[in-house]
Amino acid sequence: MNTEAMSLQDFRGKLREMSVDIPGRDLTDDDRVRRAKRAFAQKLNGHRAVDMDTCLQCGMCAEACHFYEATQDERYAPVYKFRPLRRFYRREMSPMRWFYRAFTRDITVADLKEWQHLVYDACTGCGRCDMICPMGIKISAAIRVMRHGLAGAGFVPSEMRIIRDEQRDKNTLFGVGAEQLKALVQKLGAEGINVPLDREQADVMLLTTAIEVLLFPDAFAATAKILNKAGADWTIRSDAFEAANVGIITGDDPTMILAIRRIVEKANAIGAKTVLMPESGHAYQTLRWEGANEMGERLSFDVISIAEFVAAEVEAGRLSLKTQSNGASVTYHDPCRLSRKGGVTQQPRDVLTALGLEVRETTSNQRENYCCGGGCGEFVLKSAADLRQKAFEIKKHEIDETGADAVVTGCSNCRVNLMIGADNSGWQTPVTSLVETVAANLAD
Amino acid sequence: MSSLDTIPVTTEVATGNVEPLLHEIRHALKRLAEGKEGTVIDLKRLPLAPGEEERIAATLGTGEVRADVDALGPTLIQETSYPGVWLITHKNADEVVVARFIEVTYIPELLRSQQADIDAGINRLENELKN
Amino acid sequence: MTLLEFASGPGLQWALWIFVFGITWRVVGAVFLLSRKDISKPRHTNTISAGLGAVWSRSSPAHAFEKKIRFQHVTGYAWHFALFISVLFFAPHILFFESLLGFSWPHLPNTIILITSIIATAVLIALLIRRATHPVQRFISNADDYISIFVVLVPLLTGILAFAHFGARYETLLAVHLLSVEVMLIWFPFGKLMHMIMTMPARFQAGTAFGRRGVKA
Amino acid sequence: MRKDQNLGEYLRMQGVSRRGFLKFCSATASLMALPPSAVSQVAEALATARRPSVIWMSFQECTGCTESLTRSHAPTVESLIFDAISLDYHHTLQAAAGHGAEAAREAAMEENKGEYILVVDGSIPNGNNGYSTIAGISNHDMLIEAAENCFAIVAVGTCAAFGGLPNANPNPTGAVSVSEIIKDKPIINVSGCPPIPVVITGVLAHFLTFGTIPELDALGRPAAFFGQNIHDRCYRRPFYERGQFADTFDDEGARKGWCLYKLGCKGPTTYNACATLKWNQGTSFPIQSGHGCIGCSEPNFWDKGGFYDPISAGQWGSRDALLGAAAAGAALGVGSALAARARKKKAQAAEEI
Repeated sequence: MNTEAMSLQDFRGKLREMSVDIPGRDLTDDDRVRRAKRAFAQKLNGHRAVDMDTCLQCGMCAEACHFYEATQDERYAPVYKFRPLRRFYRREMSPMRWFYRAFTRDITVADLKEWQHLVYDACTGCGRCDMICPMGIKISAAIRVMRHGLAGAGFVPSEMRIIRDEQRDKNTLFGVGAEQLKALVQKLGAEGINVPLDREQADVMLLTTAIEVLLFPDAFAATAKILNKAGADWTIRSDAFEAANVGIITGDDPTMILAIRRIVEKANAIGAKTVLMPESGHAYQTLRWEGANEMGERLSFDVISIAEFVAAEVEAGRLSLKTQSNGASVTYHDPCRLSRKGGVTQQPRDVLTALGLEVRETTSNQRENYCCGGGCGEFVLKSAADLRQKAFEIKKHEIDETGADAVVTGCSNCRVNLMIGADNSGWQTPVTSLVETVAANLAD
Repeated sequence: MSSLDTIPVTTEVATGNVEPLLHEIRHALKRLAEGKEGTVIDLKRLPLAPGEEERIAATLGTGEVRADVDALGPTLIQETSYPGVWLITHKNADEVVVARFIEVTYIPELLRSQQADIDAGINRLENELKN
Repeated sequence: MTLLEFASGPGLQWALWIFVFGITWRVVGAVFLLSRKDISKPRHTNTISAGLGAVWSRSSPAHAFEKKIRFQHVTGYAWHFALFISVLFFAPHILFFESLLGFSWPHLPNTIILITSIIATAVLIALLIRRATHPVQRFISNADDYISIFVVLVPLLTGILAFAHFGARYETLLAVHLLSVEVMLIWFPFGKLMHMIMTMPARFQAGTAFGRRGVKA
Repeated sequence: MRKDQNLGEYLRMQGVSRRGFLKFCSATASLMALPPSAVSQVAEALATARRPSVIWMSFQECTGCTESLTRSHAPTVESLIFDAISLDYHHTLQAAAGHGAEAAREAAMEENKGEYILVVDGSIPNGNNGYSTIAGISNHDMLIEAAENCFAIVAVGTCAAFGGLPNANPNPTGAVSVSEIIKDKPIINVSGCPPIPVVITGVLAHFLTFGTIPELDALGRPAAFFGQNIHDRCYRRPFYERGQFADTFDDEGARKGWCLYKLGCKGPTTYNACATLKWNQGTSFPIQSGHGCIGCSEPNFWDKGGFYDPISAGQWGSRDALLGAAAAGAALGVGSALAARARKKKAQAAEEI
């Protein structure tokens, strides 16, 4: 395929352009602390309380964190990243708050400023620390509450604010809206790839992301080919195609709920039985696991990822693949929100095996997998560039150790991060996507 | 008293004090042989299990000298099978043991005739001769 | 009233009351905050067994992690085993528990208890040193971390001294040992010693949360 | 023995040879728990010792202490010690009675002003003086009068030393020990219920030999006899170390003579010389006979829980109190959680963005 894509360099230029310090909300220090606490209070529940009350401060989580491993900076110990939340919990929400209040200090606006770096720049929410914790504490969930608190206090980094505002106010991301999607669909139509756009009724509603439209139109085209090949009754809606959710990334609830609602309402309107998530980890996690909870009611459709879809279709015999026999090997990079947090771990491996590829596992794989280094919107932050690159080096090292010919991943966000990292370090191993690999090997 | 023996209480315990005591005796003998002072050990000061005192006596055995002293009740002075080690048992007039010592020496002090007794003896003998 | 009489009487009673009161206060207060029921469609529905699985599996970290935390892994096991053997299988301790619970269980020879208690003490001191020197642990530690180690270390030390009848009269050692245990009981609900109660529920809730997503916790 | 004679002269007059005297000194040194090397020192001191006057007073007591003493080793060594003191008043043992006896006491006190030793057995009723009187004089007043000019006081038995049984809860007579009434005289507590007889004579031998107060422990007891606890000197200690305990009085462990800790033996917290000096001419002591130590030489031994409760058993208080603590904790927990949830609801309802 030769669908015209934005070059990586152009995209990086676009990110650099975004990296301007736009003025945030004008809030007094007291206001910020008050709002942060209010946001914490909104999210604290029994689960978080048990977590906060169980932490032993053993520090093992640091050993799971790529940012700590890359820098040996003790501030990047995951346990430390939710310290203000724990402080707030202990002082104001915990059963023994009267006791703790006598011995601990209150959180301050200086804390919030400091933690902006720790929870936005130095955490991709990958949840690897959740897996090492001997107490089973969901550290990443606590850090997510931290982002929520900082968002409430107006401490979202400006790059993230720009894209959040864009999604909330214009329903576009990186300038990609209905027009851009329509243009792509048209172009694909000219290439003979039919994309049933804006159907009023369909069983399957496909979503995509701005990143795909901009950078990886081939992946979008591949998805369309697979759906067509499988004979699915599908559509993609130009008014609700964006799977990415900047609200959940920034910790901004209204934006998160707005973005979810746009999808859910449209899926309900067209009677979709399935909402098919593109290669985007956080998008899958958001709709699959948070959607119903944030909407307050069970979803009337199933949410499945394209990897699950392909695996199921192959198994059901509706999709047949050409099996390669050239001994090519790949390693699969697990997007944290798809595997560790989403449970989609085996399906992509089954698909790659079905393609006749040798799947070589990195030392840390599946639920213990290392993050690409730029998840959870981190890749837009200029201030995190160094950290991101260092974390990428760990991933790169593990991939190199496998000796695999290529890296396949199931998340366009991971993919762009790995490509930026490779670009920075002159790394040559090709990074590709699962759907593209599948689409290139569809049996006739 | 024989009925006490029918009570089925047995003790096969060792306090662990017997062996150190024997070592102490060995060291005392060496010191004595080097021309240093003798040693007296008070057996009542040691916590010993029932039967252990007898075990000590049996281990030491009996040697060549045995002396019965009749002074304020009977006292048995027995050289053990280890020359220089003496077992001294003081009893009162009712034959009850009032003290028991192990003395490491060439000759126990109590066996020597005492100066005061010799003086008293001279007096008595002189009185005898006068009459 | 002698020190020992206080320690084995009113001191013990008050410590136990505070212990029980504090634990129920903290556990009920945390759990009763409640969490909204997760209404997302579960991938696996048998979340109970996933929860129980996590209670078990979190005792042995995945291989990729174990290499990096071997010291804590090994010392963690050594510490807890040595401590529980020393606490639960020393004959006088069993008598102590029996006087509260009304039943008893077989004890282990004192030599084994002495060894385990020395191991426990040594490991705890090693953990204390690590906490004070390891960059991450030193950085994240607060008063609770040190107090909690201290209130457990002192009963161990006084226990060993009482066992050996060393340093003071036995009744004084025993009283100090009991008092140190009472201090520990009183501190227990307020600090992180609570993990003894909370670990299983925390692991269980992690197991169920991951389990319904089809992820092995 | 004449009062101006010293002990050496007296013994020679009795026909005791120097050899016999040395034997006496060895036995006395052993009795006082002095090392054998002290024998010559003892001999020297004893040869020139003056006989002290002893006044023995019995207050709220059972005469067990006196019985113990008089049943101590029959004649010779200890009797010599008794011969060597002038027991001027002991209302159980003396022949004199009534006013004559009281007159003898007063005469002895007057004659040996500042030098006599006052031995007391029994506690003193401090609640109502009328509970115990002798010749119309209350114990309290008699003690104060007798103590005024004494050299030192020996409180024989746990009653005199620490209040003992009369002092046990609820202590109807308000019984107290000697040391709670007399503050300005040296008091030697020879505790035990009864005390080991040779310990009583050992203390008297110390006075006789050295004319001084022996070294005392924190409870005023002679350190030579009360310096170590029963447990440390018990021949069954190795069983404790090995963790071999009798669980009942008739089980295999009991028959094998294992440690009695589980059966409530108070050996570890009791300081006395039973394990080495033993009783009945050195025949045995309670633990050797198969019964745990009841701690009779310690203050309040009667009120320290059951004799058969192990030392490590705690006094836990009532189960209801525990349930109450749990209920209070739960209530506080629910209350704090409800308040926190109310706060959460309010935060979630906030309109402000």
